[in-house]
Amino acid sequence: MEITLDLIESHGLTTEEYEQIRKRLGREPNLTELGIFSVMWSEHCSYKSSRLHLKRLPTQGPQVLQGPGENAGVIDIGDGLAAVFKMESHNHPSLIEPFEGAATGVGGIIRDIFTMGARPIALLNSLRFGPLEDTANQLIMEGVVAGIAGYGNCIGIPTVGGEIQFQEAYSHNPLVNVFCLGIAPAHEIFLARASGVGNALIYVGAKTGRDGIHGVTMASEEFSEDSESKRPNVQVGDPFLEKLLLEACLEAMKTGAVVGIQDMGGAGLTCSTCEMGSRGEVGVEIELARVPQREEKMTPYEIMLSESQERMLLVAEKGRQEEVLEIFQKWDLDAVVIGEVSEGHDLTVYDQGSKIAQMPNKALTEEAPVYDRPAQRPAYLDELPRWQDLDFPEPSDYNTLLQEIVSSPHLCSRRWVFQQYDHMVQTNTAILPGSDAAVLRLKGTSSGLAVSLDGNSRYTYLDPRMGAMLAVAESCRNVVCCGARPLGATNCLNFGSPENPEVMWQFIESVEGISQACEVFATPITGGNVSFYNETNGAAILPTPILGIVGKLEDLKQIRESFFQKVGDSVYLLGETRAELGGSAYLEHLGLPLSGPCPALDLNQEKALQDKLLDLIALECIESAHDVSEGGLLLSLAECCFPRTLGLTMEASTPLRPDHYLLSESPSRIVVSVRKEKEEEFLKRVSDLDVHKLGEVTDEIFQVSVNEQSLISVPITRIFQVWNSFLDGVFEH
Amino acid sequence: MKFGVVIFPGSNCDHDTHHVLKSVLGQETVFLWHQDTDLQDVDTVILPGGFAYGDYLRCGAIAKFSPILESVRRHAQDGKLVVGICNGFQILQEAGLLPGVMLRNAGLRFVCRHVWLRTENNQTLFTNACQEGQVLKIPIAHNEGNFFISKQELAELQENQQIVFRYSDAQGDVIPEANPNGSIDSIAGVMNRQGNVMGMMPHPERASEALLNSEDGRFIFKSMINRVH
Amino acid sequence: MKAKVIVRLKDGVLDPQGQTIQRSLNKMGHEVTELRQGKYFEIEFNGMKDESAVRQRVEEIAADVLCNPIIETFEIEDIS
Amino acid sequence: MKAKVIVRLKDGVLDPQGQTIQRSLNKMGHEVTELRQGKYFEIEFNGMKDESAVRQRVEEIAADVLCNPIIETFEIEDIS
Ligand SMILES: Nc1ncnc2c1ncn2[C@@H]1O[C@H](COP(=O)(O)OP(=O)(O)O)[C@@H](O)[C@H]1O
Ligand SMILES: [Mg+2]
Repeated sequence: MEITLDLIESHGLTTEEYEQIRKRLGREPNLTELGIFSVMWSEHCSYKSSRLHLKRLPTQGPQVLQGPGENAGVIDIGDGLAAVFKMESHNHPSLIEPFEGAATGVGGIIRDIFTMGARPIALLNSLRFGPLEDTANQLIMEGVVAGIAGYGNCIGIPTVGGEIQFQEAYSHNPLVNVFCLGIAPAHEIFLARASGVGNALIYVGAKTGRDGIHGVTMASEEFSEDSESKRPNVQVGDPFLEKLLLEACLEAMKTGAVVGIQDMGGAGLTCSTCEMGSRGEVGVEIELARVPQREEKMTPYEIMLSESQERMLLVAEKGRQEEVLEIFQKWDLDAVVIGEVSEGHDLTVYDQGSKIAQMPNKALTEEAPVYDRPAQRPAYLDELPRWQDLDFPEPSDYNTLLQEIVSSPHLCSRRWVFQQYDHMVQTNTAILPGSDAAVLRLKGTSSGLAVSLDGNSRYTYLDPRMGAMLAVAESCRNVVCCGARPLGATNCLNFGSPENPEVMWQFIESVEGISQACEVFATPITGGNVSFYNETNGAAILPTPILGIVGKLEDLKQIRESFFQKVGDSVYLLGETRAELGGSAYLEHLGLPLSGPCPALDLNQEKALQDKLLDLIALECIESAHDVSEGGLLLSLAECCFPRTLGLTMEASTPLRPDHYLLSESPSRIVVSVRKEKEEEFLKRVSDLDVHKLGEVTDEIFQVSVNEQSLISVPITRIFQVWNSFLDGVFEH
Repeated sequence: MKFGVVIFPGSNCDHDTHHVLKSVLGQETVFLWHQDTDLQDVDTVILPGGFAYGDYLRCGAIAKFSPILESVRRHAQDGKLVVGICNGFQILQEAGLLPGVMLRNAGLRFVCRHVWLRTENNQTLFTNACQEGQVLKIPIAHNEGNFFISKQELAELQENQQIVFRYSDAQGDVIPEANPNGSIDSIAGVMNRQGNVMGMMPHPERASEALLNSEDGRFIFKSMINRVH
Repeated sequence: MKAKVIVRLKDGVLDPQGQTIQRSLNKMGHEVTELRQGKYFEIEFNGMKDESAVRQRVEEIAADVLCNPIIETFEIEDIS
Repeated sequence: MKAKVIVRLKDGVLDPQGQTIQRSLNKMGHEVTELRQGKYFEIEFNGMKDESAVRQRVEEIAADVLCNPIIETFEIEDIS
């Protein structure tokens, strides 16, 4: 088949890129080779627009066992154990088919974790949808949540946390970012590299179908014999099969016969073969006729590009493949030797014995194009309204205000969501969803891990660099509030088109913000994912970098819940409240335009606060700690009261207008509760901080006075009720 | 007492259950593989939660054909203890060892949360460590836990005191609002006529350590351990 | 040969799924008086050529596996 | 009047449900070469008497509500 300009374009390659391919091969590629190059050189696989900038991220640290470049990052957590984690996006598939898109996203990130030899112990997710007033957005959210639940619940990995925001910009482009954490013996990490000429390449798991051969379907149509007019390219997940795959792979790894292993995710067989070859500096040969196929008459092109889920590729030691195959048999899985590690550095593909493609692994991977795309500060930033210029009156009734903000989609309880997730399976979830971070105990030790995902798209829109720093800070703060010390980070960067210089600027700024913050918090980035082209009809999403922080809780006895524990405890606020309402949930709630500036963060001050909090927890000076973020001090205090339906009597004084004070989103603030007996010691220890006594935990009334004026007095159960059931009202009518 | 925890390929509470029995309660505990028929001389067989065979058709529909189930049936016929938790309960129903079937939850969604259970019968091999009417805090996590049975069979269950647990509020009142899945008569756990096979939808293994918010599940395991020998 | 099997809930067994769909249809203005949801299976037997043998086999499969006789009944729609 | 509708996955769309059931049947010794699972609906309209009106209505309901057009197709089996 002749390679025409049309064909090149329909593969998403530029003519310059095609020239490079030709030069690299020293000849014209054939169609299968073109297809292989096109997926490997796609933004998704090659990171061609982001690679240059991702280098800026700090990735080093004594705790880092594996940084970016493998399927997941690995950090040392002591006790001979390693934490293996990563975050990934599945945005586009979730728009096309919310349930299956989200489900297969979960399936993919789980494979990235157990590929490394780790047993997955927790899932989290970060979601963005359009406003819930629109039924179309409700349906997307319903489908996404059910899809995440359907997969995680079945496979038996608890979904323990996450975060959700609603914004018009996501109406036609929801975001589904999924995170998985696993545990492995620190010295038994498996890597995705092939080695040892003659070693067997084993294909395991689901049969290959024509799933997800997208973008290129059109081209493939032209030559497939009985081309169906509209072939669905939606991938459907099979969590049961993945459960078998998970157990079988972990068992196979114990034999010692597995040399390398890689999941087949995006770009399936293509990606797993050439990447393993490239990392291992060896050649790889495969015979497509041996690949288990679900559909008839699949062409080599289709087999190489299929994105069928629940498949893995293993390299097994020569002569020991039987041991490995037996284990897969025990778990009722298709496992076939489809090729071997070879001399040289090429990926060579045979079909029925005849060679149909041969390309250097490196040309497909490391030597893929890298672009330094033009970047330009977006014009909108100069036209942003300032919140100070907005004319919104002080509310006349704060009781009503409180009722309203706790029952807004932005600030209401996420119970409706997390109750659909099995968040307790594996019996490690020591802090359940709804707190600051999730805490998982590590069986067999006295320690645990805390995890939090954070990102505030409104802030990153207003100021991508500051917004990204705030995301890191908040994520670390959440982890610290549970009593854990942040150890490592992962990230998922969701943006519009990198070919738009303004989007590129947002991206570069965000990376800079993450880098600066991660350096200060000593949380190296161990991996992540970039999702570009999140736009529909030319309208991009808000720049959305999401941070995931993993921290270690040395002693589970020191675990801290975010909410008040006991009547009579004193309540303090650590940190300063400034009039910072730019990008706040309060303005959003009032229906005002997104206005700047976003809250300002002093990284060193934040770090000092977090370190201090950990000291206070270690000294058992505080009973609970909850960070102040979206919804400000008011929401934070209400959330402290909810779980045990305790009340609060608060008296504060401030030069700010009371609603500004209560709903400001100044960072670096934490609400703590302190037992009376510990109060003196507590005060001594925090003398170098900005500390404000707010009041006392009471029985049932939530009472707030500011500057000696009583603003709120309402039974906590009433507020709790509206906060707790808002999403039920949206979805269960 | 020696416990055996069955592993089906899609079981996912097998290790949780094993952990509680062995590491928390110090009981001799072994795993039993679904393809095997040897029960390794265990006193009590536990069918744990999960999705035995993916359960895409009906929960437990395929599991009832696995080789181990024949041995479990004999074990039950010999009067020895068999307990099904969540998916295990569904399997025992499909296998005809326990009455009723599970329909989709009335709310049509998976529900994971702590619920309250009132002990309806504390004179059983599974509840003798509980007080009469004791209210236990134990989590559920299921999509199909809506217990259904014909009126006549329900009357028999009631008459024979086969209903072991009902969903209640924290005070022990069995009210509709406390029923998380629409189960008929708020049934959360039942046993067979002979009283040696019990199934419950809530997960006692998830409520057996202080760190995990409740230790009430221990009453159930302790009851079984109590009667041994 | 290929068999088509329908599994439906027995009368009197609550069908929360069907009810929910019905309610939302009613809300959308469709005057549906009842809606019940069941399952549908297509089963292929390459080796078998005899209709009555296939029917017997399908009955066995449906009764043992596809349907739970306590709440469901099945019907073989078609064998061809 | 009563309509019967079958919703099935499009060809080429993975049917993990069907495959898993098929694998188990194979293990039990049934030589099933393919099994695909779909949904079945019975919809009753008390008020309507005209077949073609019902058909039109059912098509609308099936396309909008019962079936996910991205991965499924539907078929009206019978109206009576
Ligand atoms: N934003 C990012 N920050 C750090 N590392 C990243 C980021 N995006 C991608 N990476 C790293 O690049 C590598 C390739 O990512 P990806 O193609 O998503 O992996 P996979 O195919 O396993 O899902 C991974 O090691 C990943 O961790
Ligand atoms: Mg991977």
